[in-house]
Amino acid sequence: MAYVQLVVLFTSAALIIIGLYAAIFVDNIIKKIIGISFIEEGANLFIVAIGYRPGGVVPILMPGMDTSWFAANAAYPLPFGLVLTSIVIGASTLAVMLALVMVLYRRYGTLSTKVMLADTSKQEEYNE
Amino acid sequence: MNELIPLMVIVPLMAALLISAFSKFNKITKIFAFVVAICLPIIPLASNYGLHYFGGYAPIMDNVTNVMFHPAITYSFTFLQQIFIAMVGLLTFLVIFIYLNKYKEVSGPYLFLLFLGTAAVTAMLLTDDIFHMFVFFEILALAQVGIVAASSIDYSYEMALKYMILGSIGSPIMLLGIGFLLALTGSVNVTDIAAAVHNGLVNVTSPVFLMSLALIFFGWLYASGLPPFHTIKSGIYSKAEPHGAALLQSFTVISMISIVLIMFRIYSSLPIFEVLIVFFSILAMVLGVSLALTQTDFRRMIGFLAVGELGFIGLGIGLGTQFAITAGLFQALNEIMITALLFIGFGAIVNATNEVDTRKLGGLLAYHPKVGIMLLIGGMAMAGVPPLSGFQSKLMLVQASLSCGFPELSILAIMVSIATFVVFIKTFYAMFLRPKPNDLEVEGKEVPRSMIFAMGVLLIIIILLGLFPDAVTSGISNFVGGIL
Amino acid sequence: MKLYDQIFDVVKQFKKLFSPGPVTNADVSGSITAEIFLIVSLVISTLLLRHVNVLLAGLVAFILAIVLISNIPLIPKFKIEQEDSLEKMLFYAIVTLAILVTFLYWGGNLV
Amino acid sequence: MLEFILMFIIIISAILALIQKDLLKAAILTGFSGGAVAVLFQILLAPDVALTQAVVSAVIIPVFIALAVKKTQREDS
Repeated sequence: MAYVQLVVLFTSAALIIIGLYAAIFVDNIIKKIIGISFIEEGANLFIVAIGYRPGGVVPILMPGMDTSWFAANAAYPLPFGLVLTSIVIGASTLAVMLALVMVLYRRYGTLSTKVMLADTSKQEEYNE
Repeated sequence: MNELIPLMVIVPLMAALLISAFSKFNKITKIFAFVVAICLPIIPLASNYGLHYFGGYAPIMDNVTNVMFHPAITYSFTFLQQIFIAMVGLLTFLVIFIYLNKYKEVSGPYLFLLFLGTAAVTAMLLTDDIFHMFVFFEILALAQVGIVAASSIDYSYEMALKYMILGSIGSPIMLLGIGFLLALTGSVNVTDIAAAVHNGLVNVTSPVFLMSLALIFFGWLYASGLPPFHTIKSGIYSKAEPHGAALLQSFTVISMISIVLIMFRIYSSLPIFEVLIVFFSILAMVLGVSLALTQTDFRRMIGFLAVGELGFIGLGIGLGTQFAITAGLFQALNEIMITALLFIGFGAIVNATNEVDTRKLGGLLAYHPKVGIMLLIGGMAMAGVPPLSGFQSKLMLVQASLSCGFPELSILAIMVSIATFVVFIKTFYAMFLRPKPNDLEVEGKEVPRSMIFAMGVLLIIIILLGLFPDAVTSGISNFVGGIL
Repeated sequence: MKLYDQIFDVVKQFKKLFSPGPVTNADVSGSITAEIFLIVSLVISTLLLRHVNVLLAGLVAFILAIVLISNIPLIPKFKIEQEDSLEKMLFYAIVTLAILVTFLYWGGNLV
Repeated sequence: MLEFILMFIIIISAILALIQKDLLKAAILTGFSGGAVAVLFQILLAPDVALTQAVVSAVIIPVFIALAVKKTQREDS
């Protein structure tokens, strides 16, 4: 395993752990959502690192390239294709979450999770 | 005709897009949605069994190792897929029928979400590609959030946001697990991965393989609402509109079985896999039913009951024999219908009384006798009273666990059934039989005809399946024999 | 007499569980059913440990039964832990994830 | 060498985004982290993914968060 891959794997692990930490311990809902987007980013980074080939080339077949040389040296493109989908899904999920937060802020007047997303039976007392 | 296989996903998907684009033409949208909804259960019944390769890339045989590779996204359509897709199609039809009858002005986005969810679960059932399944799993989560947020019940936005935040932890974790599998095998096709595992190309005792099991398993827990996600699942059921909740629980059941079948094909050689499934199923049954006993909001109560019933499906699959898996899948089929019946029926009561607290209800049998009788039969089917369909599947499960040498599980399953019965009878008494409280107004409010029609259709299927279970179980048993 | 008093206290505590609002006898009896169901089913499911070791199963079942019965009422405590506030749900979800990963990574081959 | 620098940028900006009192700064720091991930994708021989990530994660997501902050409140109380 190349050391580039090791560095990337360490980064992705750190991002996932930061995200999980934010999910439990951060109270502000927008920061919580930012933290959760780091989990998604870490997972993407991990999957891209799978396809990497040390000393390889970009998996795009240019005119004039020898096909067998290309097959032996190109990186593995399947994970890249998967990550493309996953990035877009992550962005759309984040947008929907932020939209819901904006609606709920109008009702509660605060961004604290303890107030905004408390138990359903306790929500009546917080509601303005 | 094998060309119909991709149409099962394409038709609801295209219908969803067209309806949301042209939703200002109210009349045309209504007719179009109705026609598409009728087509949904018919397409799988008219289609032949077989495989469909997208793009026409047929499998390649590697001459050196004699292993097949699947370069295309593959849809496989067998009896199991047929029966479940037809059932979801029927349920979607009934839900859309209720919706179209209830509102004069239809909302395009809501119909869009309903069709999108149906397309997503259909694709999850059909697909043989683990990443394709993940993509539709995410789309399904978005559709579920939309259905919850679109309801007019108090605090539905809060519940939708909670579900979404939990989901955006659950699904990247599952993606990570898929990444581990991809790193080990270099493929996302389930058949290829299973072949690599069974041919010994992958070391099944390596920590990476076990890690991928842990991560995908966590994603499965989120998808199916087993503990620790039972509270949020019951919450979203109680905050959606009743017909929406009926569809949501079918989405949950189907995503649960489609993911667990894929996991079973890959990880069945690991003994810990079955231990984990049985452990979480027991937890779901115990927590779900004991929390349902203490609820006073009856929608929340059915939500917890639905989660408790999911434990039976997991139990059947966790036992791992052919008979047990057949019983679990049959239980899944029954649960889709029975829980949908209960959600629609209790939703009719909410419609007629605007009250969800069982303590403030009573004496409704005199006003809504049809709904009451149908709900009673549905609840009995859920608790496993003969000769209804719930009884057949639960009997099979009890027999299966006895023949596997786990009599404790049989006792537990019977106890959970009895507790379900207690929950149901308690609620039925409080709502229908006890004298009517003075401040409850029920005069002059009718239950919509479409709801009674939908309940009738579901009830007929429940009774027929209870009388002739072999019509379904023999086909499911063949399918299970194929994947074992 | 001590156990009887304890059970009597349980019924009183269930009243608080349903506040605000009236408490009907059906609700309280449902909660007592849930209480008994919870204890019995947890004890029965620990018997599954006999496939690992018979002595262990007996010991765990015995200890669990004593702990659960001496701690009644369990249902109010259970309900507080199972409420649907985001913090509690996230906490349990991530704890489950941590336990799953740890258990499978180091102990997945022991079963 | 570049990947080490990028690793530090990603991790430190992620941590800084979470301890920031001003939510607008947190949004910008998220963009920093996303942009650095995009460069890392380029190093990992995935230029198409890097392009998408640069657009989505370094521009769109910070803008979304900034919009949400503008509609709600700026301080993390």
